[in-house]
Amino acid sequence: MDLRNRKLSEDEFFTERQEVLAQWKTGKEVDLDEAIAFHKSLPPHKVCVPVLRQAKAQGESYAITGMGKATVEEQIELLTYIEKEGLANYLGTTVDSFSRQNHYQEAEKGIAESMKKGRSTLNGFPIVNHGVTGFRRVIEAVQSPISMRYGAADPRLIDEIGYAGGHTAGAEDALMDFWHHHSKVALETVIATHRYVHRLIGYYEEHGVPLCASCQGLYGAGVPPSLPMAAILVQILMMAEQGVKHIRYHIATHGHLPQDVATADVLRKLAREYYARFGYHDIEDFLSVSFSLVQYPLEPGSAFAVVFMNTLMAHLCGAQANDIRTVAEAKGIPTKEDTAYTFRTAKFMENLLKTQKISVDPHDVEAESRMVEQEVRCIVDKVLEFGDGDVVVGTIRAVQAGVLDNPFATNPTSPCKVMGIKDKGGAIRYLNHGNLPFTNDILTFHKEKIEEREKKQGKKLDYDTLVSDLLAVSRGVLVE
Amino acid sequence: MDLRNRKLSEDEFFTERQEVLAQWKTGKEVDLDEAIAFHKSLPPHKVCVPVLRQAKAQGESYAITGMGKATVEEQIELLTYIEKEGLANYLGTTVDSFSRQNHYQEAEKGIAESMKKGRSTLNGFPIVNHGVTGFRRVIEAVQSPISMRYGAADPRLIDEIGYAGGHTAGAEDALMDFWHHHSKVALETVIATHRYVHRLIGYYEEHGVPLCASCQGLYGAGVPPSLPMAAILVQILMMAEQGVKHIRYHIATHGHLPQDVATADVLRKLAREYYARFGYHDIEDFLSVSFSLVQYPLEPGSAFAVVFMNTLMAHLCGAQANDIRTVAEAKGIPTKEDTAYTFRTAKFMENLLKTQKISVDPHDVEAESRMVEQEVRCIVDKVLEFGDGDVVVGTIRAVQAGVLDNPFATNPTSPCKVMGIKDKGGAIRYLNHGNLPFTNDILTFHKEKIEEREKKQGKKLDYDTLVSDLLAVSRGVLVE
Amino acid sequence: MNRDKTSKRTLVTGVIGEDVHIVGIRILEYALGEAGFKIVSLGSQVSQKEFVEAAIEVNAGAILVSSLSGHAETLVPGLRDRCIEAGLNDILLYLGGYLQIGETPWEETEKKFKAWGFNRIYPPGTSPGKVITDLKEDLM
Amino acid sequence: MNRDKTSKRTLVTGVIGEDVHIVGIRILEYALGEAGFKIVSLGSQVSQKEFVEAAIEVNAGAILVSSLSGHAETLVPGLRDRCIEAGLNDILLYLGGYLQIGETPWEETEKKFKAWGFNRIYPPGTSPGKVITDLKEDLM
Ligand code: B12
Ligand code: B12
Repeated sequence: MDLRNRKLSEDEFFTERQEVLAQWKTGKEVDLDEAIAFHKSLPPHKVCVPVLRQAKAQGESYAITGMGKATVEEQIELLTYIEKEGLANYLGTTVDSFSRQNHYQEAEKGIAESMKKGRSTLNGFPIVNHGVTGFRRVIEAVQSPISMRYGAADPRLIDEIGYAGGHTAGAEDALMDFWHHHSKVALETVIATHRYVHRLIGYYEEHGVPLCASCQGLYGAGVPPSLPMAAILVQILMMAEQGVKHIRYHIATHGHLPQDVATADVLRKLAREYYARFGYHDIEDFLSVSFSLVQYPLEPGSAFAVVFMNTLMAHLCGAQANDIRTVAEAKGIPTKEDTAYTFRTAKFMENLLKTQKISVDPHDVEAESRMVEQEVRCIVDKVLEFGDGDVVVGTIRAVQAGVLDNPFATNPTSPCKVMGIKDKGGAIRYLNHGNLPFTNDILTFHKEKIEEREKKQGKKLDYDTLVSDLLAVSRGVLVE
Repeated sequence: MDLRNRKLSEDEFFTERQEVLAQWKTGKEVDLDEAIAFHKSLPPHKVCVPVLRQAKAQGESYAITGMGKATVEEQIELLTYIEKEGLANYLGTTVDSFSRQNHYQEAEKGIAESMKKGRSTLNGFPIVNHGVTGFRRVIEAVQSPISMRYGAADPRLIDEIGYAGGHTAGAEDALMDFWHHHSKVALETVIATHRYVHRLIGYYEEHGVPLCASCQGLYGAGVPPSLPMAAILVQILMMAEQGVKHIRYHIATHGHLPQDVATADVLRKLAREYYARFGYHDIEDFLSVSFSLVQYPLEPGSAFAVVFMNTLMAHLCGAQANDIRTVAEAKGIPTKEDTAYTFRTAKFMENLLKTQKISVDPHDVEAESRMVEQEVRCIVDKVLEFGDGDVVVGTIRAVQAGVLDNPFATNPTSPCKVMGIKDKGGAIRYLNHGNLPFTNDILTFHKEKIEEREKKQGKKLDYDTLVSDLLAVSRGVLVE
Repeated sequence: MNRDKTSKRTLVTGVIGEDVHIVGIRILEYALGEAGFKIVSLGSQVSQKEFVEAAIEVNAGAILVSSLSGHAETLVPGLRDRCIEAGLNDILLYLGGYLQIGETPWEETEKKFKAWGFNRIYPPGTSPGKVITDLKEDLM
Repeated sequence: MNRDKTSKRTLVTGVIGEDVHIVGIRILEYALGEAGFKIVSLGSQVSQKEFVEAAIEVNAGAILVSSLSGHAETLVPGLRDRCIEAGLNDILLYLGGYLQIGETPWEETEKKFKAWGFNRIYPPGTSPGKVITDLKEDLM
């Protein structure tokens, strides 16, 4: 495998494509020319990019969340309900976890079982099994754009079918997928499959179809913002190289507003800087925000408080998408009522907020921005150094070396040496920075912040404190 | 009646008192010495003033709302439930509307009927009928302080029994009660009964018992902030004269955050100024905030958004009390579950917010502050001029003359010439300033603001627009 | 009684009992006035007697009673009888607001108040337009 | 099999099936380690076969299975039989996480999974302390 950051030629792409489409019987339904024509026939309100653009223009953020049922009928019922009752502007297809592992045979069983039982026994919509024709029925039934949501080491067939079916945004994120969505797939493999799907998106773009990729870097529980930000920055360079033109950055916030806003600000700024440095000049970016996925509250009173905080953060960060979990998140897969109810609340909160100029103390934001920017530069510079300027090569080495790392990786080859913890104000800091290439200034800053909380709590912060941090939101507090 | 702003002598007070206590049989239960001793035996967590002080010290705002059932047993069940399940720090006794009209006989019937039916058929707790002994059972059963909530032209017996029973805060607000709670009682009468209850509070204070009075001025739907603020300012001078030492100002906000914050800021500033001018030097003040009582949303999704906005406003205004309506407000008298659920949500929102330094654009706040301060000075100066420096005399004349006015008064003697309307950003402005003694600068400002919305909507603002303003929040928007 | 078109279009409005909620009825009065009705507004805290006396005086086509306090069940029964006693045989009685405490299904509430002689019952959130249409229909 | 106290205190942990949720089990591993147990962590996406093989290899006292994806119903039946086949006759089987999709009462869920041979079943929000107490009791 030639793993440098270079655009796949059309030849390479189409050769690989034959193998991809052969993975499951519905692969043969995909006809790129037909799909491009279909996309061009979609009205703008069914396309993600113009809808996100509209959100940006109006300073509004639209609620988004996962939505997935086993059958086409159930999926249509779910999405139309959320549109109508939840006043949704932006819909999603959450892919079930069998499909995420490319176990289409098991997904097929799940569909059959769901039909028999009359209720979905899958935790998402099996895009591949339903094929292009299946999803076309869904996109025809709704009035809003639909984005894919999943994490998969090999998302190639999902994307081929998903985009041909009429999705106009996706979730191809190699590092996220490597760290969190598989335990036994090598990073090289994940990067290669993602290069393919980014090239697929690039192909659509070359033919005048705007698709919005997205990138979060890593799942954020227990992780200070510089690490996911570095993971985003290295990846958007890979995406851009393959021809991706529209990217939604997703940040997982921790509820400490100065830190959250600083994260959004610095990310937008550095992304522009790195695009420019590598010569990608026409990328349009969007932002989404969600509370970091820690334990969510079981009881609805506090669950609504989380929706509130998520919406406030999205507003303050200037996000176009308010990526929320429903108030039933801690209970299990939400019902359509749960989702609609939550969406409506978020919509009305947003209505009340959208024209208001409120802001977090600018000095606090600046202090956080300065730190996170320094940290990110340390990491990304090291990645590029590792790759002699090539971001793919550098990323692979950096992940091995723990220069890009994660405390809760599923993949056992990951060093998992870093660990974050909240300071006394609720901002997240490095308790352990593992092999992150930080300067002494940075380390001192984090140490001091942690000492402040230790002083307040009268004890050393340890793994126990971390547990309480992970459970804090479910108990309705920012930090205990 | 000698209606000047002068403290009632003990003689006058005790003479009037005999008549008051004779209004209903439970009056004879009241023994002031015993009551003072009882108050002194209460632990601080059952007393409003120290609890509000604690909120102030911690920069937190506690949820408060109405709570009232027909029988003592039901009331205890309600309050203990809200304490436990709603995590309440501050409780309330809402008085039923028969008692507010001093129709104790009908309240008695309501109690009997409620006992027979096994469910409350009264819309509040009939304080007078249950007497001192009845309420003592309530205050003993809970762990938080209890404040009275009602509006009554003659609150004298309610207060005598309520305070002797163990309430540590009340709601004696003459202008509010005149305008909104009766249609046939003269302002002079209302001011006189309120002078009595303020003097009662003063008596407790003289004997070392801190009680917290409160004052809102007028119910705020369709009213720009300067009018309620003027109504508060004239009244706190009356309260202070009778010996009231702790006052909670209540502001009804409209959701336009710069205007709301400006209202809080200017009110605190001017109150201090007027206290000083009239020589009241030891008043401690608190603030509560609620969304102005317009039509509330029927469906819970948007009702939660209102809780959210109320909590955010309370936080931004630096209020100690977050005066919320439950998510069932538009449905009817809330169940205990409705209240607990709403309180818990507000509590968790507050937990997430309380340490965060967020603020409304200071230039916007300053612009609003400048206007509201000018407006209030015009009104209050005129009131004082009317009374030759005496605030009681001035207030009575000002209300007749519509210099203190209200668009939705119940009392038909009120001119009701003013009318407010939202501007395009959602701040409320004078559509009609009636007889308010405003300068041309002020009038031009309001006119311009209204023209901006007219331009945006492409039509003249009229009574129709006002209806849509009153319904806006129930539709989940700030302004349509 | 001989009632011409104009008097039919005269409406007596008010809030019954000890109730002080005034905003809803004020809004309705405004909308009805705009729609060409003549409004005789009694304001809030109006007794049954006051409603009937006013209706006689202006020879009204309908009495619009508002009740928000939750006490309607005890406040409105008997109004129809008083009207009949006063010779207002065919006067329309409309009632609206928050008509009872607790969560009873709307159908039940409607049935109950209709049995007390009200021609139409309106829940919270009623659009003034609906009331105008109904009045026009009923007063034809 | 002759099992001494030490091996009894050895626990095999992992997340079963295609499931990648790792945080809960990591937290438990930490707490159990602090409480003196020896942890053999298999991480996520572990098959029944891998659980049994590891338990034999380290002569474990219990297997702690985590499942959050909602697919436990299809993933865990048969594990007890495999253990018996492998001669792990008295090994404890604990299961925890989000055990099914939809809102079934907890008692039903517990009954169902116990019938499949699990000694104890834990819902979301389980405190690590509870697991420690239970293990100490069951391993006595
Ligand atoms: C504002 C308000 C007040 C203000 C009123 C000030 C004023 N000047 O009017 C104040 C603060 C004084 C007040 C006091 C009380 N209130 Co109040 N109040 C409200 C509130 C928040 C809004 C009412 C309002 O103005 N709505 C806007 C207008 C436009 O709507 P509306 O009045 O409902 O009218 C519409 C329809 O109902 C209908 N309609 C109404 N009347 C009629 C008549 C006819 C003929 C027709 C066709 C239609 C119709 O058409 C209108 C347009 O859509 C409501 C809750 C809510 N709705 O959100 C509670 C509410 C009405 N109040 C309530 C109560 C209980 C009280 C109190 C008794 C206090 C207490 N114990 O809690 C006191 C009453 C004292 C008394 N003597 O009456 C309850 C009633 C409960 C019930 N009935 O089951 C409510 C629902 C709040 C609650 N959930 O507890 N209140
Ligand atoms: C974080 C998270 C993720 C992360 C996981 C990253 C990682 N590195 O772990 C990501 C984003 C990758 C993810 C993915 C998915 N997730 Co997820 N996820 C969550 C979330 C938000 C938090 C889980 C968590 O970490 N909690 C904190 C820890 C401390 O708690 P815990 O894991 O529950 O463990 C505790 C107890 O359960 C118990 N316990 C757990 N295991 C065991 C074992 C034993 C032996 C014992 C004694 C106790 C025990 O003790 C622990 C301490 O209290 C939950 C919802 C929630 N809880 O709020 C959803 C949730 C678990 N996920 C869910 C789903 C469906 C998925 C997906 C399938 C996506 C989808 N279709 O929506 C994919 C799964 C893909 C796959 N192959 O598995 C559902 C499960 C639904 C169900 N079972 O009914 C949930 C409930 C969300 C929801 N409401 O839909 N998820």
